[in-house]
Amino acid sequence: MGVTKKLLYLNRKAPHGTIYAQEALEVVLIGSAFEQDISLAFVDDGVYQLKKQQDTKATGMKNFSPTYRALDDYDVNKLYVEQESLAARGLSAEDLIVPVQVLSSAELAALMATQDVVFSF
Amino acid sequence: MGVTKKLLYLNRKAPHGTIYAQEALEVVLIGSAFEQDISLAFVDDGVYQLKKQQDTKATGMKNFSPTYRALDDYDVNKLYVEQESLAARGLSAEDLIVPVQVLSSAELAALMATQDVVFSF
Amino acid sequence: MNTLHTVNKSPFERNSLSSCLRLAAAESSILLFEDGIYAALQGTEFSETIQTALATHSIYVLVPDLQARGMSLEQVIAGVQAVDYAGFVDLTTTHYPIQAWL
Amino acid sequence: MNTLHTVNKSPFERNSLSSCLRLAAAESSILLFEDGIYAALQGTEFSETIQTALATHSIYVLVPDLQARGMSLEQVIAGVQAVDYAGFVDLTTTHYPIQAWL
Amino acid sequence: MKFAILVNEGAYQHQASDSAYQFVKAALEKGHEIFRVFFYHDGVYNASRLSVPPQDDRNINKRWSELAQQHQVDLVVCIAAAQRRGILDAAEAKRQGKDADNLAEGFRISGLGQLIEASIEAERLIVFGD
Amino acid sequence: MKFAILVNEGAYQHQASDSAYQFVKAALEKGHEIFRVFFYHDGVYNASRLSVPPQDDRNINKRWSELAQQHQVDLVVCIAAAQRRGILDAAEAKRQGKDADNLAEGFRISGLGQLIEASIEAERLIVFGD
Repeated sequence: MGVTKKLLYLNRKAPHGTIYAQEALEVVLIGSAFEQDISLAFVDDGVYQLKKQQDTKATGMKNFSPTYRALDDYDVNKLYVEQESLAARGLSAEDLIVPVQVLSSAELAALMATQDVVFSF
Repeated sequence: MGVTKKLLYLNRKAPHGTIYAQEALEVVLIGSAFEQDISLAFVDDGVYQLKKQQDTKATGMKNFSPTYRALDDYDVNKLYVEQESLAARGLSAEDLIVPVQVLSSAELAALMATQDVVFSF
Repeated sequence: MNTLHTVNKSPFERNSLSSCLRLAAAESSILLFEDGIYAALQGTEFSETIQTALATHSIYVLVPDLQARGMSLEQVIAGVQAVDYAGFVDLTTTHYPIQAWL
Repeated sequence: MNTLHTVNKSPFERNSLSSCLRLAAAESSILLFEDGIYAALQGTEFSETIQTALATHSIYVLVPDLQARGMSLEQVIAGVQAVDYAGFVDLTTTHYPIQAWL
Repeated sequence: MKFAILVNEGAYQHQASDSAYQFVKAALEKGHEIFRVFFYHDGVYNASRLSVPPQDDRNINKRWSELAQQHQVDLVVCIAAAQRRGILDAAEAKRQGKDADNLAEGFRISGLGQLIEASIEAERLIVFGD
Repeated sequence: MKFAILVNEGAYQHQASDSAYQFVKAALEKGHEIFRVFFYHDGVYNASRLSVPPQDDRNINKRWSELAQQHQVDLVVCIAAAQRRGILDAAEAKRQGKDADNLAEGFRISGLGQLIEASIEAERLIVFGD
């Protein structure tokens, strides 16, 4: 496996209502060991995955959101959030649990087009 | 079980992409034996369940749509379709595999409000 | 008794809330839970829809699902009422029937 | 090579097609399959969206999924190209990468 | 009040099973009766006794079994949906010629009539799904 | 061309598994190589050998097993997702102290690294889900 590929994780679903966000994060963590060029894109309800102050106690579910903070330790630091998705939901980068790069739809489209592999969950 | 209840089956999902339509129909068939007052409402993509000429052969999936024709034999004959849902999809009652009553949103809302039990799948 | 409609999906992802609002009889109530709570928040593209709906419906939001998603009661649209699971149960006893918009 | 976007959900039920169209680069292609085929049909509320998108994207529809749902090629919007599973495979070899809008 | 509950999705993938569990627990705490919880569609997966979730997460399947035991809640799994998806009790496994079964304690497998009956007998039917 | 396939949903509830199967079959018929099919999320349920669908319906789980046998396709089930959902092979069942296992022939259980590796090794990753 000499090649380095650009792997994009496309996150479009809200956390907790379904498990996709949580199990996607598990793939990202494992995938970080493969020394590829990893990016995460948060689009549509996917931006909710990064919302600060998630507290699942009263639902009995697992709060996996602090794990996003650990991504940097795994050298996963290209986190892109679509501006239009944030705006539609009345959110801004300050509402998010980790630092991200906010991109316009056009910028994100351009970035997506340069990828080798896109993981969708 | 001396009471007679009004049971409504609310069908809002397209067939084949998910199993809900097919397994909902199985409930309707079994439920018909209980001699309750049964209605079926087809709303949103649920109207696609009744589209004529479904042919699943090339997908390898099961074509359960002829079963809607058998409903009448089970004395299930209150089939309501929302006019707005049909119109949005460019469909009319002639496109459907069984005779139905087409209701406006307001009429359907009124009918729903009189039910005792609503099954959603 | 009036119907309780339950909506568990994000209004951004699915059409369940808009269909519910189109077909919910006046005076019926709506409970937003699971990903449905995103509809209950101020400052989103859907806030106005809920504000308008409050004129004809009682609308409730499930607080445990709000907290799980990092949202607080202060962010909820004025007029939307907060309930916990016990309150959810109470709503199902004071309404009839219960209609889920899956 | 251009991206192939795959959309498998009804545009009436979910936001996946509209998000795909918002974020698909010009010249990229879109395959409508499973419940996504409902977007490919004439005379619906979404027909105009697809007609507009045809100016910047090649759009394909999977015929087995069309037939399963009782729809025929005659009902498909002009310019949307028909493929079977073999054609789906061919599209994935002539495009890169493949991006699913789940 | 007497409740019937319908669960349409399996454990973990969707919140439906969690929401149903929290609802049932809250209803029982208020002194209500849960006439039956019926598991349909992928909901039948809630009834597997083979699941092994991570230690730091809830055990959804076991939680249902314990609830059934503690409160005598009738947990019914649709037989047709369960067969399709590989949820079998010992008798069913034998009848189908399968070499293993996986139904968890506290659940029983039965027909769709149990759902209809519950919806008629109970004063409210509450549906949890996707 | 060399393909990797990701299946995110179980058999029957969603068409994802059907679509993936038809895609894989068509690719093989065209002489392409399927490097691996990886089953994640509820996709792990495709690997149960206990399912008994109605006679007049396709047997999705068995169809995958047969494909693996006939074309030596590598069918890999994510271990973490499978444990959570009660899909176990004999070794895993023993390790977890479970009295039964349910993994179908032709599937093997392994880690998420197998998905990443497949996505790097293959020339295309195709994802099927909800």
